[in-house]
Amino acid sequence: MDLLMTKDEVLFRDEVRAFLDAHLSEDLKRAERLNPSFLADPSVGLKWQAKLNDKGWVAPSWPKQYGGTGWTLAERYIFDQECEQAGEPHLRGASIKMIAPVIMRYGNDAQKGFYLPRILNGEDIWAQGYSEPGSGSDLASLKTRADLDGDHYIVNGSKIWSTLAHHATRMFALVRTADTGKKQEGITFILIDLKSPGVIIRPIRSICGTHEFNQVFFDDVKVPVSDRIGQEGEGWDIAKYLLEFERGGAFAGGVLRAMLTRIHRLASEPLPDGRKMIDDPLFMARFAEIATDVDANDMLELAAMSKVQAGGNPGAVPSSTMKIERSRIRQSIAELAASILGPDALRWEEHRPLHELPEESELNEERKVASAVYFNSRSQSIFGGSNEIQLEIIAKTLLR
Amino acid sequence: MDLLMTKDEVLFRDEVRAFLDAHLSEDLKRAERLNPSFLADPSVGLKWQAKLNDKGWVAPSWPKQYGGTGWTLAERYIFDQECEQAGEPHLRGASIKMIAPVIMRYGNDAQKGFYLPRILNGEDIWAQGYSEPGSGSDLASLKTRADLDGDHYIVNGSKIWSTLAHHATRMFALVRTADTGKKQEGITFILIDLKSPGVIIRPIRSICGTHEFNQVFFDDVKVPVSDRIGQEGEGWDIAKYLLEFERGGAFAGGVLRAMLTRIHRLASEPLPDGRKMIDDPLFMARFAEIATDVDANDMLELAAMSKVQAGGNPGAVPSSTMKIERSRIRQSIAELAASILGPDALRWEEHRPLHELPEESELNEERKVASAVYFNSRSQSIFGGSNEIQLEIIAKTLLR
Amino acid sequence: MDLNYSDEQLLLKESAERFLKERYDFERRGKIIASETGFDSGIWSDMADLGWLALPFAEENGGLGGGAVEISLIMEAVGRALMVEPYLTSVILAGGLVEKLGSEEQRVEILGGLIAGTSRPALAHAERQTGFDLGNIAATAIRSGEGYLISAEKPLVLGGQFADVFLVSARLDGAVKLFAVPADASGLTSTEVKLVDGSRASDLVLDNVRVAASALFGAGADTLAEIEAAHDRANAALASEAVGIMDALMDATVAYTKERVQFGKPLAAFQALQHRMGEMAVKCQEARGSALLATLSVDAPRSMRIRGVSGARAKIGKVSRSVAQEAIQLHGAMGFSEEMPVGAWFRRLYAMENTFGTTADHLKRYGEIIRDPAVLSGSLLREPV
Amino acid sequence: MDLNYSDEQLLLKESAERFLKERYDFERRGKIIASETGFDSGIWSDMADLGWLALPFAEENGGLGGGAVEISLIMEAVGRALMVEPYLTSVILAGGLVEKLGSEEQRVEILGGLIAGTSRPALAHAERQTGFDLGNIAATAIRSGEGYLISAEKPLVLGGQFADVFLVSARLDGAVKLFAVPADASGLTSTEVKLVDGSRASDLVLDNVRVAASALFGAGADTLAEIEAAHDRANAALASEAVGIMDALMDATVAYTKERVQFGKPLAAFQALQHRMGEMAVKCQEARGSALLATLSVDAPRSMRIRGVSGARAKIGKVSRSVAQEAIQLHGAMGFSEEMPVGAWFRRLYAMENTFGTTADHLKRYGEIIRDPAVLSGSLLREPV
Repeated sequence: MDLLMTKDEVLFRDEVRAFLDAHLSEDLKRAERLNPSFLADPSVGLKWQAKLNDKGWVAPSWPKQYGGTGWTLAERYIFDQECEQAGEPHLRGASIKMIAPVIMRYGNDAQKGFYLPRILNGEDIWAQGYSEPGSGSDLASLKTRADLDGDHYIVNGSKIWSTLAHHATRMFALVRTADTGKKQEGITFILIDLKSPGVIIRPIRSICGTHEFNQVFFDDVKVPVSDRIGQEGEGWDIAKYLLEFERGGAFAGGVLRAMLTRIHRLASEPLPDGRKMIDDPLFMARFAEIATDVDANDMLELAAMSKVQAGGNPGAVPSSTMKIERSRIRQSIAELAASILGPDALRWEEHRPLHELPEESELNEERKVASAVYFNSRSQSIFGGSNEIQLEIIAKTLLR
Repeated sequence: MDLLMTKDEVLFRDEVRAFLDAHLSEDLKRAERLNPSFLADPSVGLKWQAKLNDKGWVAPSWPKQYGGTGWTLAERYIFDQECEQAGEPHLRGASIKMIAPVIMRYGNDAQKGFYLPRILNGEDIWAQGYSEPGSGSDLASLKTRADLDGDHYIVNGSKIWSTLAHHATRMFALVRTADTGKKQEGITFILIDLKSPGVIIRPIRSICGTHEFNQVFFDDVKVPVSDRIGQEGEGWDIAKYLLEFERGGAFAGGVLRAMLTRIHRLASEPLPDGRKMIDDPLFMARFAEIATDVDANDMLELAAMSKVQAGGNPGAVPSSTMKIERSRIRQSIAELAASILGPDALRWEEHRPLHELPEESELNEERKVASAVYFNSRSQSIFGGSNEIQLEIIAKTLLR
Repeated sequence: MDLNYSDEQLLLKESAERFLKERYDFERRGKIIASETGFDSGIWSDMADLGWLALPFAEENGGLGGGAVEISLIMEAVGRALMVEPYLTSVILAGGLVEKLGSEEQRVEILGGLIAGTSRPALAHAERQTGFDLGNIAATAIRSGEGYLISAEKPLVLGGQFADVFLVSARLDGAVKLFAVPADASGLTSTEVKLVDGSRASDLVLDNVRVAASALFGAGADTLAEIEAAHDRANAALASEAVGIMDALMDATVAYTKERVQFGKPLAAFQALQHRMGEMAVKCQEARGSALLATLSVDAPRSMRIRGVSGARAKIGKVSRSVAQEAIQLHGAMGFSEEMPVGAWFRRLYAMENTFGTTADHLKRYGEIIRDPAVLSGSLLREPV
Repeated sequence: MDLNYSDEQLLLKESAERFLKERYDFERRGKIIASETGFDSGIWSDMADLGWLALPFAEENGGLGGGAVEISLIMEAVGRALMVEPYLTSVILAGGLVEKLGSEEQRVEILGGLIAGTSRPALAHAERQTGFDLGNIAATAIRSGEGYLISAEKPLVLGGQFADVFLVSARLDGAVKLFAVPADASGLTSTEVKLVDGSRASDLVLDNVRVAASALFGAGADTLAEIEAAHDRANAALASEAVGIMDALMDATVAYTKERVQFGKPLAAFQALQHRMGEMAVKCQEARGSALLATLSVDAPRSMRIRGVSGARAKIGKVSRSVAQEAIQLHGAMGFSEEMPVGAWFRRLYAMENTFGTTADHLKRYGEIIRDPAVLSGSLLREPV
C-alpha cells in the first residue's frame, strides 16, 4: 500500500502538463476563473473541447472503442488534477458523464454510432430531464407522460432544473409510460430532440445571478420509439446505474485543491488596509481546517479508486460521504473566500457571463466573482442527490 | 422597555453583595470551584444553607408564607447573579426547586407543615424518582408499581439517575397505580422515606469520576397513603406542572457568566511556556463567541422573566431554546477551558470530593478540575429533558 | 428592568408590518429594483406620512421622539420586506448625526427636509483603507476664503444614489470633521454601484469641492466619537433588521415544508427536517435576544454599548448565515432560484455581514471590550442614571 | 498507488482484533486499571509471542520489518480495546528511536529485550515549557570521567511507569542528545501519575544521574530531527488508534439505538437520530481517510510528512471529539455513566487530543506547512524515489 506514482504515470503527468501549458489559453482560464457555476458556459467549454478533441482527450472516462482515452483510473485522477490546477473550463457534464455511459451500456448499435461521436465533437449538448416540479428527491413520483402512438411517443409534462437546457440540443429524460404496479416500474428512458415542436424552455435564474437552470415544457412532443433507451419500464434501473456509475471514478480532489490554491493566492495579496489575510490567525486556522478536509476527501477518493481498480466497490457509506463532503468543502471554501472581501462584498456585477467584461487584475477579478461563487455553492448540497438523501442512504446501511 | 435597575434594586444588590462578602467563606468557595458537578456535595451545600437560613435566604423562589423570600423575579435574578459571581455552592436542587413547589401547589396542610420547614433547615434532602431503566425520555412508560394495601402503598420497582440519592433522606417518585387507560393516567406522585426497609441504593459513577447518580431499588417498600401528593392518577399532571414551574424563573445567566469570568482568569495567567491564552487570537475568538451566546441567553432569560412578571408566559419555543442553549453554553465553556490545559489534561485526580485534597494555588486547582468539569458538562444536554426532547417541543410548536 | 413592549410599540409594530406587507410585496420590490432609479418615491412619501422618517428625532427637531426600540420594530419589518430604500442610512445614520452635531440651522434645514420626505442625506465617511478603523480617514478639508475645499474618495456610500446631500468626513487641521456637501456640488462625481442586496450605492469622488463655512458640523464636538456612536445605532438597527429576516426565513421554511410533498408526505413530517427547523428556531430566538440587547445598549456607556452592539452583530452574523443556508437547503432547488424571496433574504443577510463592520470585525471588537473583567462579568442590568 | 490491504495485512488486522476482543474486554480492562501496577504482564508477553513487539523493526534488528500500515492496523485494534499497556510509547516511539539512533550494541540490548517482552523503554523528552516546540529542552548532560552526568525534569513520561529504561534527552554542548538511563539509576526519582485514559505515566526527576559513555545515542546524528520524526510516527499511530475508537463508538451507538426502545420503537427508528448517526459515519470515514494519509506519509519528505501527520491529528481531533460527544448524547444517561465503554473511549480520545501536540498545535503546524503553495497544491501522489 503506497501513494507512489509509477514512472509511467510520472511521464503521463508531465505529458498532460505540457499539453495544458501549450493549449489551455489565458482567455479560457480567465473565463473559468470568472465562472461562478459548476459547469462552463458552452461558448467557453466548446472551445476547449475542440482542442481536447484534437488530442483525443475529451472523454477520459470513456473506453477507447468509443473514442475515449481508455486510461486507468490513476491516469484519470492525474489528468483531472492537472487540468484543475491549470484551471480548465469544466465542460464534462450531462453529455460526457451522464448520457454517454448510459448509451454505451444500454444503447443499441445505431444509438451508439449516432450519438457518441456527436458528443465528442460537440455537435450535441445534452440536458438532463429527471426532476419535475413535484418530484425532486422523490424522483420516482415523476409524472411526465410518454404515450405510444405508432412508432412515436407523445410526450406531455414538464422537467425542471435542467442545467444549460437553453444551450442544449437534446435531453435525456425519465418519463412515465405506465401507471400500473410500483411507481418505479412505469418509468422509461427516452432521448428528446429539443428542437422538436412543442418544446418550450423557460429560464430560471439562480440566486448567484446566472441563468443555468431551466424548466422545459412538453406539449405533445413526438419522440421516435428508436430514441428510447432500453425497454419500456427499464428507466428506473438505468437511472440507478447512472447514479452508481460515477462511484470510484468521480474526483473532486482536483477542483477542491485548485480552489484552495486560488484562495491562498487571494489571501496572500495585501488588502486595501495593508493587511494580508494569510497573516490572520483566524483566517489561517479556518483555511487549514478546510485543507485537512480536502486531504481527507482526496484520500477517500483514492481509496475508492483503488477498490474499483481491484474489481471491488467502494461501498455506499464512503460514496455518500464523498458526495456530502465534496459539497460541504466547496461551500466552505467559497464561504471563506467571500468572507475576506470586506465592504466590496456589497458590489454586485449583474452582467453574465462575467468574462465578457473588460479585463482587470486577476485579484480584482477573483474578488468580483467571489460572492457569486459562494451563492452558487449552496446548490452543491441540493442537486445530484441532496445531502439529506445521502444521509438516508448512510443511515440505512448502518442500521440494516 | 429598558435594562435599568430601580434604586431599590441597587440597594438590594448591595445588600446581597455585602452578605456574601461577609458570610461566603473561602473554604466554601474553594469547594465549589473544585466541584465538577452541577450540585454541591451536601456536606458543603448544607454548611452554606445553614448560613443562608439564618438570613432567611435559602429559598428565593418560595413565597414568604412558607419561609421563602417573597422576592420579585428581578430580585431573584439579581440575587442569583451575585451568588454566582461570588461562587456560592449550588445547594438548590430537587429539595428546594422541585418537591417544594409541588407540595405548595398540590400538598395538603399537613404535608406543607411537615415537609417544607425540614427542607429549609436541611433536615431533609430529597432525591428525584422519575426515570427508570426502561423509561428515560419516554417517562410515561414507567413501570415502578405502587399497590394499595390498607393505608399503605407497597412499592416495587426501580428508579435510576437519582442525583445524590445516597445522601438523601427522601425521594419523590412517579409510580404506577393503574394499568388501564392511557399510560399517563395511571401515574401517581408519592413521597418515599429512603430509610424504609426494602430500599436499596446502588451507586453509579459518572464519566467525570464522581458518584452523584444512583439506581434505587424498591422491594415491597411501604409508603403511607398520607404521603401521596394529590389524587391517584394525578402524577403526570403534577410532573408537568413541575416542568413548567421553572419557566421564566430559572436563570443560568449568573452561573454561565461566572464560568466565563473563571476561564478568563485562567486564560490571563501565563502558561509554562510563557504564553497567555488571552493573547491567542483563536482562543479569544472562541471565548468571545461563547460570551455572545451568554449575553443572548441572558437576554432571553430577562425577557421571559419580564413576561412572567407581567402575568404572561414565556412560551414553549423560548423556554426550550433556553434549556438547549444553557446546556450548550456550559459545554462550550467547559470544553474551551479544557482545551487550554495542554499535556496536563492527561493528569487525572481520582479522589472525590476534590476539595479534601491539600490546597494548591487557585490556578492549579482550576486546571486540576477542568477535565472533570468538561466531562460532567456532557450530561447537561441529556438530563432534565434532553435537547432532542426540546427540539421535538419546538418543532411541534412551529409546525402546528 | 422591563422587556415588555408597550401598547403603543405593539401598535407601531403591527402597522409597520401591515403597511409593508400591503405595499411592498416581493413582486413589487422586484419592479423597484429593476426600475431606472431603483427607488420608489411613493413608498418614501408614505413613510413620511406615517411618521417613520420623523421617528427617531427629538420633538424640538420636528421628530416624534422615538427611541431605539421603536426603530428596532420598523427595522424588523423593513428586513422582512427587503426594503431597498435608504431608511437605515438616511434616517438613522445620517439623520442621527445631523441631530447630534448640527447647528440649529442645519437641523432645521436637513432634518426638516428629511422628515418631510424631500431630502435624503447620506453619510460619506469610510474610505478604501478604513476597514473597521473608523478613524483611518485620509480625506482633507482646507480653509479657503469663508469656506472649505474638500478632497476625498469615498467608495460605497450607502444610500448615496438616493441622496441630495452628503455628510462628508474629512480631516480639518488633523481632526475628523463632517461637512454638508450637496449632491450637485461642482467637483463631486458620483458613480452608481449596484449592490448584492438589490439596493444601490455611490462611489464618490470630491475633487476640491468648495463648501460654505456653514457646511461644517459640530465645530467643537468630538466628531469621530459621534460617528462611532452613530454607527453603533446603525448596527443595532441592522441587528433588528436581521432578526426580521430570520423570522421571515423561518416562516417561509415552515410554510414550504408543510406544503411540499415528497415520498407521500409533507417534508415537514420528516423528523430529521423537524429537528433542523427546531435548530433554526433556536437560532432565531438567540438572535432576538442579541438584537434586543443591542437595541437597549445604544445609549449605555461606551463599553456596554460595544458589548451590546458588536456582540449582537457578531452573534447574529453567525446564526443568521446558518439560518439562511438551512432555509435554502430545506427549500431544495426552489430555494436556489431567484423566484422565491428566500434567496433575496439570504443575499441581504450576506450584505449585512459586510456592512458597518464584518462579523469577524465585530467579534474582535467585542473580544477586546470583554478583556476587561469588569465588562465581562458585569450584569446586563444597569444602574439608573 | 495502491490503497488496498494485502492478504497478509488483512490477516494481521483480523488476528489483532480477535486477540484483543478475547483477551481484553471492557471488564478485564477495568481490572487491569484498578490493579496495583495498572499493567497486565500476561498481555504483554502474549503480544511478544504474537510478534507485535517485533513488528516495526528491521529483520536485522530481530524485527519483522512491518511498516506503518501494519502498525496502523494494530493501533486501530488497540484503540477499540482501550489498551493501557505502552505499545505506542515503548515500541513505536522509544523503540523506533533506538533503532534509528542506537549503536549495534544498543540495538541488540534494548531492542532485543523489547522484542522479547522483557524490556519496555520509555522516551523522556518533553519538559514543562516544551509545549509543541520539541527543541525547547533545558535538561543538561555534562561530561564527567568516562561518562555523563544528567540533570533533568521530565514530567508526564508516557509509559514511564512501566519502563525499565528511559531514553532521556538532554543538552550536551548545546545540542540535544539522547541517553539511556536505567529506571533504577541513582539520582533518578519517578512519581506515578494516573492518567485520564486509565493508563499511568511518571513525573521524572534526574539529579546528576551518572551514566556510562555507552549510554549516549547517535553521537553524530541530528537527534532532534529523529525525535521529531519519531513523534510523527507516533502521531500517525495515534491517528489510527483514534479511527479504531471512532468505529467502536459508531458500532456501539448503532447497537444501542437499535436495542433501546422509547415511545414504542427503537431509538434507531427515529429519523432525526438516524441522520445524526449518518453524520457520525461521515466523520468516521473522513477520519479514516486522514489516518491513512498520515500512515502513508511517515516516510515522505518532511513537508509532506507534516502535511499528512499533523493534518490528520488536526482533522481527527475535531471529528473524533464530535463523534464521541454524539455517541454519549445518543446513549443518553447510560453514556454518561462509567458502566459502558462509551465514556472510556471518550476519555481516551480526550487524552489523545493532548498527547504529542494538541489539536490546535497540529492545526497550526499544518497551516504553517501549507503556506508554501507547492505543498498546498501538491498531489497526494508522490513521485517514486
